[in-house]
Amino acid sequence: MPDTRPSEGPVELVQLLTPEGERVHHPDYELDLSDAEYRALFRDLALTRRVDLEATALQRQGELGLWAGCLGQEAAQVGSGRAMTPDDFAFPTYREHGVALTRGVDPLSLLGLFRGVSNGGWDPFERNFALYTIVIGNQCLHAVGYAMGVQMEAARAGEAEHSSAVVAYFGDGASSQGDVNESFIWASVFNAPVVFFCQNNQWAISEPLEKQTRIPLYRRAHGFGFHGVRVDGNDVLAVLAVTKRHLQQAREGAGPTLIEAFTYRMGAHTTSDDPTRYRLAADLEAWKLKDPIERMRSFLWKNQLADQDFFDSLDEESEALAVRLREGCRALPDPDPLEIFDHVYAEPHALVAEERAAYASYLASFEAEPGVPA
Amino acid sequence: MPDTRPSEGPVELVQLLTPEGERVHHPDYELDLSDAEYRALFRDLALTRRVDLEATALQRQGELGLWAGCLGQEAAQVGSGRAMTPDDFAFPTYREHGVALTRGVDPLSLLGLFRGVSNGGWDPFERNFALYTIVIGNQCLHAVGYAMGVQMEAARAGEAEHSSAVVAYFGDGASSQGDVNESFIWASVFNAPVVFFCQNNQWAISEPLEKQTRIPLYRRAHGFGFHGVRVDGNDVLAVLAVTKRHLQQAREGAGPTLIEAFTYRMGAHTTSDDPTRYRLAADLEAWKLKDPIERMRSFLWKNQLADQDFFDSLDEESEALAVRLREGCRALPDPDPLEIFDHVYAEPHALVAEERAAYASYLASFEAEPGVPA
Amino acid sequence: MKTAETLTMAKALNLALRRCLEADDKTLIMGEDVGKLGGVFRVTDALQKDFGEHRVIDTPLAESAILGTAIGLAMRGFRPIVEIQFDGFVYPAYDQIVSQLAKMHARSRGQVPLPIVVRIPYGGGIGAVEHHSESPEAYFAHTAGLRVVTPSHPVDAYWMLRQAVACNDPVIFFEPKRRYWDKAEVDESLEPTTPLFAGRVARPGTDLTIACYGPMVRTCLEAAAAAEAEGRNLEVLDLRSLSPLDVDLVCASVERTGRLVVVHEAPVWLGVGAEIAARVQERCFYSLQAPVLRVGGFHAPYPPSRIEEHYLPDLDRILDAVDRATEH
Amino acid sequence: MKTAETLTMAKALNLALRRCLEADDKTLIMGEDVGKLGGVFRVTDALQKDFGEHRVIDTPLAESAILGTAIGLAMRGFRPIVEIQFDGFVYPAYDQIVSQLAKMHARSRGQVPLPIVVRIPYGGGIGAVEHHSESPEAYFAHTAGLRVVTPSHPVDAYWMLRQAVACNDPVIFFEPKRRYWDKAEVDESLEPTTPLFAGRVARPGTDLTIACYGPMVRTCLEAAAAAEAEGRNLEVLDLRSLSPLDVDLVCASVERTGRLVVVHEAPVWLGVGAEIAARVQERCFYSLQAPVLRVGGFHAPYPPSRIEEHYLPDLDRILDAVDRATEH
Ligand SMILES: Cc1ncc(C[n+]2csc(CCOP(=O)(O)OP(=O)(O)O)c2C)c(N)n1
Ligand SMILES: Cc1ncc(C[n+]2csc(CCOP(=O)(O)OP(=O)(O)O)c2C)c(N)n1
Ligand SMILES: [Mg+2]
Ligand SMILES: [Mg+2]
Repeated sequence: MPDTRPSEGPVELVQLLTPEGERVHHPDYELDLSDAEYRALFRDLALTRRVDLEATALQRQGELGLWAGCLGQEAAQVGSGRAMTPDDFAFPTYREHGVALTRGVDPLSLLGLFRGVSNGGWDPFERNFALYTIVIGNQCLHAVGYAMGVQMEAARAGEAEHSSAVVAYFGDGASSQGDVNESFIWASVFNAPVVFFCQNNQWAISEPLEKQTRIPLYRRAHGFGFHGVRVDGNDVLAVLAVTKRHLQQAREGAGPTLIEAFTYRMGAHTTSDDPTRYRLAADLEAWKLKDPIERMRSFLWKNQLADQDFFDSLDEESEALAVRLREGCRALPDPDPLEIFDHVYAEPHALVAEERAAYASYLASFEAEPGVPA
Repeated sequence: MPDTRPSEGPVELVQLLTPEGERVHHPDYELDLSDAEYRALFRDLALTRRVDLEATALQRQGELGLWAGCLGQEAAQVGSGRAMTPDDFAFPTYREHGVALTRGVDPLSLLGLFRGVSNGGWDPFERNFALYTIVIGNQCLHAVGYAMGVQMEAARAGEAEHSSAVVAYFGDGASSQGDVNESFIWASVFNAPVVFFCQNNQWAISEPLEKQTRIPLYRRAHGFGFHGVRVDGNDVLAVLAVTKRHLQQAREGAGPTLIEAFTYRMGAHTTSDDPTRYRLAADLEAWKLKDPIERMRSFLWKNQLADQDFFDSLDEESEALAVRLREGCRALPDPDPLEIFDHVYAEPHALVAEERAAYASYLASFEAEPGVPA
Repeated sequence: MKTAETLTMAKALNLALRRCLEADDKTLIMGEDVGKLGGVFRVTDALQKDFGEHRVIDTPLAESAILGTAIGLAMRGFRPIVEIQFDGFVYPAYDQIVSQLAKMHARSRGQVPLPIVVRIPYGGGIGAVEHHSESPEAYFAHTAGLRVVTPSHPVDAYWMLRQAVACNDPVIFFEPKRRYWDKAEVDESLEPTTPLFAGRVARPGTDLTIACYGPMVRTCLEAAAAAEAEGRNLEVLDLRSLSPLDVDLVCASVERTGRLVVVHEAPVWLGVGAEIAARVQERCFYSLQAPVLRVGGFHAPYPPSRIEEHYLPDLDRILDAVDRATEH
Repeated sequence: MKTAETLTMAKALNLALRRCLEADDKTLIMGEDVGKLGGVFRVTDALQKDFGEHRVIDTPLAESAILGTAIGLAMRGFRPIVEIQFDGFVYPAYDQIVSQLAKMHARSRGQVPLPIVVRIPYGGGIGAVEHHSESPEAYFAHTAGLRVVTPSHPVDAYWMLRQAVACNDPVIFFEPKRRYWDKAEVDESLEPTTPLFAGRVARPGTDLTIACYGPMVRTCLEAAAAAEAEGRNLEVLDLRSLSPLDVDLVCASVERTGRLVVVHEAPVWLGVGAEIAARVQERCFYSLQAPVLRVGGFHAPYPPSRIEEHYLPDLDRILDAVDRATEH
């Protein structure tokens, strides 16, 4: 049987840290960090994992309705998140808890939507971190539009460089959506300052990668006329270096890049999911050996970049964060029912006003009659 | 300014006939036709052009509401159409009049939708030629689904080869639609026996190619893991050879190919359009030198594959076809108004039945009162 | 052979799908996670294992393509049953649904039937996150060329799905997800008594008619039971089909009771209840003793789940409307 | 400075866009063929020439992306005015419209307003091919978070578009394409007397109320003139806004006339008229002397243009309904 697949040579994977924690080098992606910076990255990874574990526990305890965990994807998230400047803007899916953390979004505010007290939870403009997007792929177009705006401002000001760039997060499954592919086209045609960051965790709920593509995903970009690169998504250093470089290029006016962070979803899709129905335990075991946090821990240890005190105090900090999350989560108030009506529109709308008034007086009628619950 | 564009070497264009009518050869695409076959291709081209001219005239005369011409694209259409076997299935846009002709669809039946007496006009299963699709890109997914069906039948029958393959037609503008890109993904993942045939006529109404892509369109396929090739769309021999080969590969189980037929829309987008608002007359003049029909005519002449008799009798045949179209078009009856209700559903539907009955009696009320028109 | 079994609605649907796959090898199941996982609600559980990957197809993550390829497959003679994972994820496919699925039969003057069933779990009440609790049925019922049905209990779920698969028109099959775990005895040996596109009297009554469908049928029956305790005898109609809608059934009931309340989870504004009210006021102008009232969702996005019970019609809101209609 | 000019609706819209671009450099125009060509109806004529390619943007051919990037641009502080080329081509963008454009403000509790205007030429009557004559307004009016308006004549077209661009909510702006060539004097110096989301009495009358909007206003006014010749004095309401809809205006009129006919091109079934009928029968139960009647499109895909006049409400069909409502 002939095959129409184009041959493009071997798949390259950018790595700066081996699974064993050895620092290696790559001709295109250099990274020169101070000891403190290495430790800071580890701290981000550890805190992200702690947030994720705590939220998972809170779901089990019934405090959250659902949780979409990021276990195993911490390096992809922290590396890309830390590559951004405060002026850059991130458009996440629903799983970018590590990115949120690096942006300075309070992890507690991430819980609101999973608890069911909010459909958002934070001000996107405070930390340049958009709200979580649940409809697969939608946010990639928002990211490109935002980047076009950045670009227009520069063009109007007569500046060749952009003040900032944008990161569009999406998953391997999302790569099949029309919106995501349209976002590639627009970014390419307008040469928009955006980095497409695909966390290829190899699963879209129960569907393995091969249901979405038959070639490595980073190569998708080549068909749209821009560069794609695959990075070891469990290597925080490589992710940081690669994302930094391509964000910088975007700011310089070189247009979009697709980064495929090759990683693995070590947990269930969400707390509602049961991965034993569709994947082998052995796969998970193999990936545990590539754990992004253990790798960085080895690196710090081997190179004496951190001592026991550092790890101990980080454990304490993590624990304190977990306690704050636990308590904060339980204390998150249910919204006032009348909030249903409050932000449907920015300006008054007769129908909403009418329905609000009617429901308010309906609710009030129960208060008048004590003992009859709403 | 750095540039993130991947370099992929020079753009290749498959050509078997130069604009001057010289027969040239290509290592991957051979074509060996008899004199009669060469003449038959010329006949298809000439008849297609005649149909197109006649329809354009009919629109000017008020017999058609609109016409979307294919002037300049005859070779792309005839070459790809003649590459198909009767069992293959074509999914056209709204402009594939030349393909229709090669499939054996009566050109008269193409006029119905442009006259406004039908939204379709022929039985898609009679000649394996789907109805024209106006919503840009929709048909590419239908084509892939149909191809998946062909493939499933083979798989169930335990056959490695498919009984047929499918051609999905679309334009350069359409390449930006989510549906078209999703169709690439599905064809690739399922390895469906489909040839994507893009007539890059360099315009989407008033928008030039660079509004849709910054690299040649045939390369789009590489990002999805299958082969793309650019063919001279004004060279009927090259189009025939290239399409034939990739259809055959598809039938053999090698999956999809993207063929970009590089051509030029020599006329307006439709009879409603005014291209002088957005493009230079000089461009058109340049493309006239590459006219697909003149090129084939020179080839036939130079190589004495056809004589004056052939051309004369073809002129007569064309003229007769034009007369038939003209007369047939004028005779196309308006549908019965009650047909509005007749095929909304395949099975009875109470609401439609009720509305039909009410409207029928409303209409009848005018008949009862002569002189009062509906 | 055992023909009667107590099944949840999810299992009844699963059994119906199994029977369809057995009965006609042109039927296919397509969707996200419908294969090994058996769907996020397990409605397609074990079907891929038993019928193979060529009959039960895990698709790439693209709803427009799911519908678009299903249309192509139908043109090749297959009968696809596609699953949209949740109500809020049908919109990427809306173009294919409205412009192709709904119109192809008319466009081709009957030459291209598209016997495709689009299963959509819909509605709220399960404490889910955004986009997982919507009731978009009006968008489809307004669209000529589509049929829209929704069962309210396991027996109907079983039969209506089988009937929908047998239908030669596209059918949007809305499954009330919060009733997936409701149980009933399903007897496959009994032929269904109601045609797919007819409604039924779920509870006969004399004082007032409640028209409802899908997830709200159980709620309305509970409301009727509560009203009975107060001496009110309510008739509850389970509409079952929204396109076509059994207007005759509703009008016949209203002519007896003189009063009508329509209940659905979807927003009241331009919801199915609007059409029912408009038809009934026209056809039963002199029988109506009170205006038709409607109880449903608000003109607001579905709220966070902790307050969803305020958005969803419940016994109190239904009975409040019943009171208002009665006292008018 | 000359402030009054006789303009077609298309030119009035063009002038409004020009004023918006002049007034606020955050406004942008985006769409297919809106640049050099000036749009297939020339509504954006000469704007790219005068304001540049950074203000008037020819986009790739992808409606979902037009909406999706407009949302991103709005998040960066721009105010995009997007054009969808024809009614039937809005559906690829439906997901972005329903799930993002409509919901972002509520999701973010007001932190992310999306001041985006989506211009859509709609309706039939111009002899066009399939997908070019649809009236999909109910799909949008049913959706909370969107505002939906439609002018009926050049003066409203001018002012309503300017008001829509000033609004901080997403506005779906339906332009009655067959009225693009209607002319009227537009005086820019006169402030608009009607707020964007209010209806207006297009013709006062006493015997029966006709509620209509967009392309049907002219038709209904003609019907009213014809009825006058027969001694009937009809009131015609131009609703102008469909979300919110000026129900008070309709009810006040019905309370005076006792009779209501709603007219739109869109299918009657679950069309905007259904909601109006439902509201009016509820609020004016005792004032109505006849059922609310509706005249509109059928439950069928828009037919081939040679028979479109059968699908579209015309004087005869409107007057037939007026007769039926009057004689009831
Ligand atoms: C349009 C749409 N369709 C379906 C879903 C249901 N869904 C939620 S997550 C998911 C899989 C996403 O996979 P991927 O993009 O790889 O991201 P991951 O969850 O692995 O991070 C699906 C199908 C959805 N949210 N949106
Ligand atoms: C979804 C959709 N959007 C917009 C249009 C309006 N429209 C009709 S043809 C066309 C341009 C198509 O360009 P291309 O794909 O290059 O095909 P060509 O007309 O050049 O053959 C546009 C925008 C449409 N038909 N469908
Ligand atoms: Mg994934
Ligand atoms: Mg083109």
